[in-house]
Amino acid sequence: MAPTEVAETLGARLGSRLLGVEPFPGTAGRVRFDRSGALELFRSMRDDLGYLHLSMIAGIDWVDHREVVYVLWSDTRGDYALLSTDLPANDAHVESASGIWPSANWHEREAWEMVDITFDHHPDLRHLLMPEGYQFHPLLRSFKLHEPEQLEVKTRNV
Amino acid sequence: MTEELTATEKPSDNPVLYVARPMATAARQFAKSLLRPSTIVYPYERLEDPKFREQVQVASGKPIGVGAVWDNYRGVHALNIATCISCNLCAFSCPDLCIEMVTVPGGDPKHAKKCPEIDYGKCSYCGFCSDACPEGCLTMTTRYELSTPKRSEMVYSPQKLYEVYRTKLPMNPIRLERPANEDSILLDPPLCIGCNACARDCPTQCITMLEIPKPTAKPGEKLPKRIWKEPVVNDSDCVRCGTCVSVCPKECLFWGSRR
Amino acid sequence: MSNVTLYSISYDLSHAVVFAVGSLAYGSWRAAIDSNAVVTTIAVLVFAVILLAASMLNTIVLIWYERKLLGRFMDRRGAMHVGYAGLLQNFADGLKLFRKHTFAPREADDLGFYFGPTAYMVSSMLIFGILPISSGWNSGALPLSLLLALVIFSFAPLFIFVSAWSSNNKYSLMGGMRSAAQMIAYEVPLLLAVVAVVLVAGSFDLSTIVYEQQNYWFWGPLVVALVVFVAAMLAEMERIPFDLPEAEAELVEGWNTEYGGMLFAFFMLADYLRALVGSILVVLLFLGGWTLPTWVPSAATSFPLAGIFWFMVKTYIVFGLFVWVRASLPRVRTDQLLRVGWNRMIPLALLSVFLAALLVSARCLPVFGCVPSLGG
Amino acid sequence: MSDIWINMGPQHPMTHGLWNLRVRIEGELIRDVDPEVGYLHRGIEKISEDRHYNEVVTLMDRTCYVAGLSWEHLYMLAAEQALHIDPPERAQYLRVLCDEFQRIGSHIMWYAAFVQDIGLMSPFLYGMRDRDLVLDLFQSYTGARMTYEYMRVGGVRNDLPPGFTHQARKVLDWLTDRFHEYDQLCLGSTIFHKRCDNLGVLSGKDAIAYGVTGPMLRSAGVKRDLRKDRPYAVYDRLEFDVAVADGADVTGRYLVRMEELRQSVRILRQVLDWLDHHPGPVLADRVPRWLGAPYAPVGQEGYLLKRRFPTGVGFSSVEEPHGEAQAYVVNQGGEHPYRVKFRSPVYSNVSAARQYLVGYHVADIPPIMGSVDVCVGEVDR
Repeated sequence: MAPTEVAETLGARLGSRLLGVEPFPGTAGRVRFDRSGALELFRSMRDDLGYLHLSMIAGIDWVDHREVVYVLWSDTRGDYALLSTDLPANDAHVESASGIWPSANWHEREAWEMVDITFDHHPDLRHLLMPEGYQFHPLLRSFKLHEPEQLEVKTRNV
Repeated sequence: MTEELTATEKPSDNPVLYVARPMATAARQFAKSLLRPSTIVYPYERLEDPKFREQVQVASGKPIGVGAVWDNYRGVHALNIATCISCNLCAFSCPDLCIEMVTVPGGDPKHAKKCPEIDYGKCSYCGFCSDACPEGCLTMTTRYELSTPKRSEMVYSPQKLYEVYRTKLPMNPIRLERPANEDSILLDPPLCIGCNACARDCPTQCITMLEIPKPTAKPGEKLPKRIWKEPVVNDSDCVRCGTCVSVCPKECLFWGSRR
Repeated sequence: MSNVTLYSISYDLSHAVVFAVGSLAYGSWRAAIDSNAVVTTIAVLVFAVILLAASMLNTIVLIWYERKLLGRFMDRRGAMHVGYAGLLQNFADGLKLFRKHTFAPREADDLGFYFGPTAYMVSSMLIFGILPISSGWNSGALPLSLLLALVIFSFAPLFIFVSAWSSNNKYSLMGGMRSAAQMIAYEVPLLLAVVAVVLVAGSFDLSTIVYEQQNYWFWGPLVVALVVFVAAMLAEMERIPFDLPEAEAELVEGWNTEYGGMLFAFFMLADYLRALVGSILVVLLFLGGWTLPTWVPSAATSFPLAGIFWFMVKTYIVFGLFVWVRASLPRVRTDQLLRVGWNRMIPLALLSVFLAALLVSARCLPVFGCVPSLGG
Repeated sequence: MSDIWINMGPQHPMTHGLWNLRVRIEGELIRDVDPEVGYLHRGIEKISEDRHYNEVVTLMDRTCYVAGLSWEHLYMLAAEQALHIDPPERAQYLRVLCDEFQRIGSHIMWYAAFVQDIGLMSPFLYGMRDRDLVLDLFQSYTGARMTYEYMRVGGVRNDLPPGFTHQARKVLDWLTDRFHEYDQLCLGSTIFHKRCDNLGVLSGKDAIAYGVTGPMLRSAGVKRDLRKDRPYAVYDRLEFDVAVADGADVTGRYLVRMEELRQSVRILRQVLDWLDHHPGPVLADRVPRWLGAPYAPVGQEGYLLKRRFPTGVGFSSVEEPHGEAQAYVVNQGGEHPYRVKFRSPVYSNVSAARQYLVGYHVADIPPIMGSVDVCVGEVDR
């Protein structure tokens, strides 16, 4: 499916909140959207375009802003689609996709703890790979390797 | 479902046969291994020993890997100190930063001879260093036994690596070819001050300082204070270690393509 | 040699010692030392020590035997480094465990924690006092020795459960519960299978049961009972495929998760003691004990201690079968195990009792004496 | 009886690695589960940002210790896309060779661990024995048994040693016989079917919703294999079938993996034939100097500023033995990747644990989790 077709289908639903569809080699395109239209876009991707499979959510820290990249797969179309949205660094939050694709749950937890992106209405936003009470976000560019970190780990009795 | 999958044996409904099949398989294996089990009695038998490999193959009638299985093995390094040119490339290419260049006796008085010292506590045996070595003096051998009671003994000094070299263990024969379009060291002439640092530190002595004509100062213009020499790099001798680039005080040497 | 018993040997031994000691003493001391009561007491002690040493030695050799066999089943060698072919490996392991510090978890109940393994070990060893090894080689003719052996054998779930509960660990507790449920479920078919043997042999005395097999071994007429007995015995011994109480995949090590050092060694040894007892019982009840078929040349049975030799050979072969099963079958699940126990094993065991009763009342047992492979 | 939470892990025989499965049980029944991961988190994505493009290879082998070459391939595809480099054809065939041998190694390793989970003892050793032959092959051309460091941006490090293809065919013949033995020990046993049939059922719809991929998804009848659906390297030139089963249970996953082993053998025979007759270069010659390999000096970012390098974003996905792995590499023109993100298939498969564990017995946890083929290095990265 060409990026233009995706753009037409999504544009009808999202209007100006769709910022554009760029071609991306090996996929159906890279959909750039405004975070206010996130839920609607997700629903449209799943229901209208048949992207039932959310493979990955990657958070990227661009220092001045942050980016979330969603990778979707559609069995019926047999190709990938990338969604990406830019978030301001001081107010990085976006609607959670875990209501649409349950697989988003862990990916969003990881993006939250690694790149400090908050996912609104996430059912269970807590640490996944890092210990509980960890106060840093390791995949931010400001987190330098080779620096001693202060780490306080809470223990839990079960 | 693919055809092969449907053809997979469906177990029959006879419950006695059910337990009998795996037990028969185990018994067959038992009979086979009565003579010679497949295990290798490690401290006494060694995989890298070609004599032993033939023995196993004959005894159990099964392939034990390819013939040249140990030739490419990446184990402990061997260093030929005599041919080392102190180019630092091994230390540069080490992803784990486990190589440190230490001074060894035998250099000329002007610049000390430095050879790699490898900390096997950190080494990941990736082989980038031996791939990088332009002279082939740092290679990897088939030696893999490193255990020692002291952590400090995991650090192999150049002399110790030379001892490994002298044992004449089989060495990794693979030598990478240089990329065809390798970059060269280029000079940004206006920045150079002719300080000779690059030529002094070049491990292959491929940089020569050539005199350049001193320009005549125009009136009102002040000539830069410098030595009127410029480095010229002999590309065929250069090993592309980048020492000159890193010692250049004015950052006037850089990587680039001559084309 | 046939009228020499283990007890008579130890009695003679202690009598000689007491006589030698007594001859050095004077007067009333001499009479006190030389009395029958003292000799009997010492004889019992000597007997116990011999039994202890023999059974422990056998157990350790059994562990070695299993390791070697399993090794070959798995295409490897098993223990091979300490001693010839690794024979001393288990002694080395035992020494290591013996030297280890024994400790209990802080929250554990100390009394139960230490009592459990000890009692388990002791109860398993007790059985050896009852089992006849060769004609006359037992503690003496007990008319109900089979029953007594099985009673002692079935103490185990209690001790396992005590040690599991008192170690205050969730895995241990689950293992203990499974163990109790499993052993109780399989106790019933085990006993019913034994009833079939008793019906045919007409006695509860193990020696008599073996004598009854002079003409034909019981596995022929009682093949159903044999199957039930072996399956139930596997469950009682907690070996794969019925090793759920210590299923290491999900319960770490089951009821002995919290044990280390010598207490763990107790469990380990007692497990193999019970495995030895199980194999011995199979040999005694179904495979003719120390007797050999009549078509075997007499040279094979005429050398000294031939009875014990052939008895041990049979026992080790039976245990080898258990090892074979262990090497080739996966573990079953608790509910499946119990369902098989109550729904399949007990009807089968009842069937075997019925068949045995039929054979006895129809007087067709001597037929089996004509089949040479049965040992007639 | 009241419920209790038990921690299965981080040190537990079931886990095959370092992770913790918290299970709420009522008697022997599972009421709820909560997987906890992160015990093996090494920050591979972060470390990659401080390394040259080629040096990331050393991390890829350690991402998944049973499928190192598949992960190297995954990273290389993404990095090459980001850096605009095309590997030569022979290198692509060699990569497929690595991938498929790695799949065989990984699946045999899975078989060995899985049978151990259901209490079968000897096949564990058989599996390890047979996998060793594959490792021998790897060693003969990569130089290591587990941490291969074989692929480079723009190709692979070296070509095959002489006599390799002959020996590889011998190994494949030997393995094909062994696969039959494996089936005899598992499928031929009643107890195996009692343990594994209708166990850990995860329907295709749920599997897709939870992002489950690989043999777990194919066992639910969903015919999805990236090698067919979105061929990378040279998979579009090779003939093979996608293995699917219809049980969506543990037995189904067993069948799928066993069939994949046979299909891998089929692919490998084609690849070996091709490699015999098509010699050629294995490393692209137009690789930029600064990543062209092992030469680049660390810590001299200065010289890069003087030149303009193309920037780019690479996205790749590979059908790894465990499922579908993805990589996202951002190249900002520096000598290190700006951001590297990996998607591990096991990560998603484990995150759906509640869907396929609740309602079964405690004793079912090892076979079910075993059939998932958890590789913790991959989950935590």
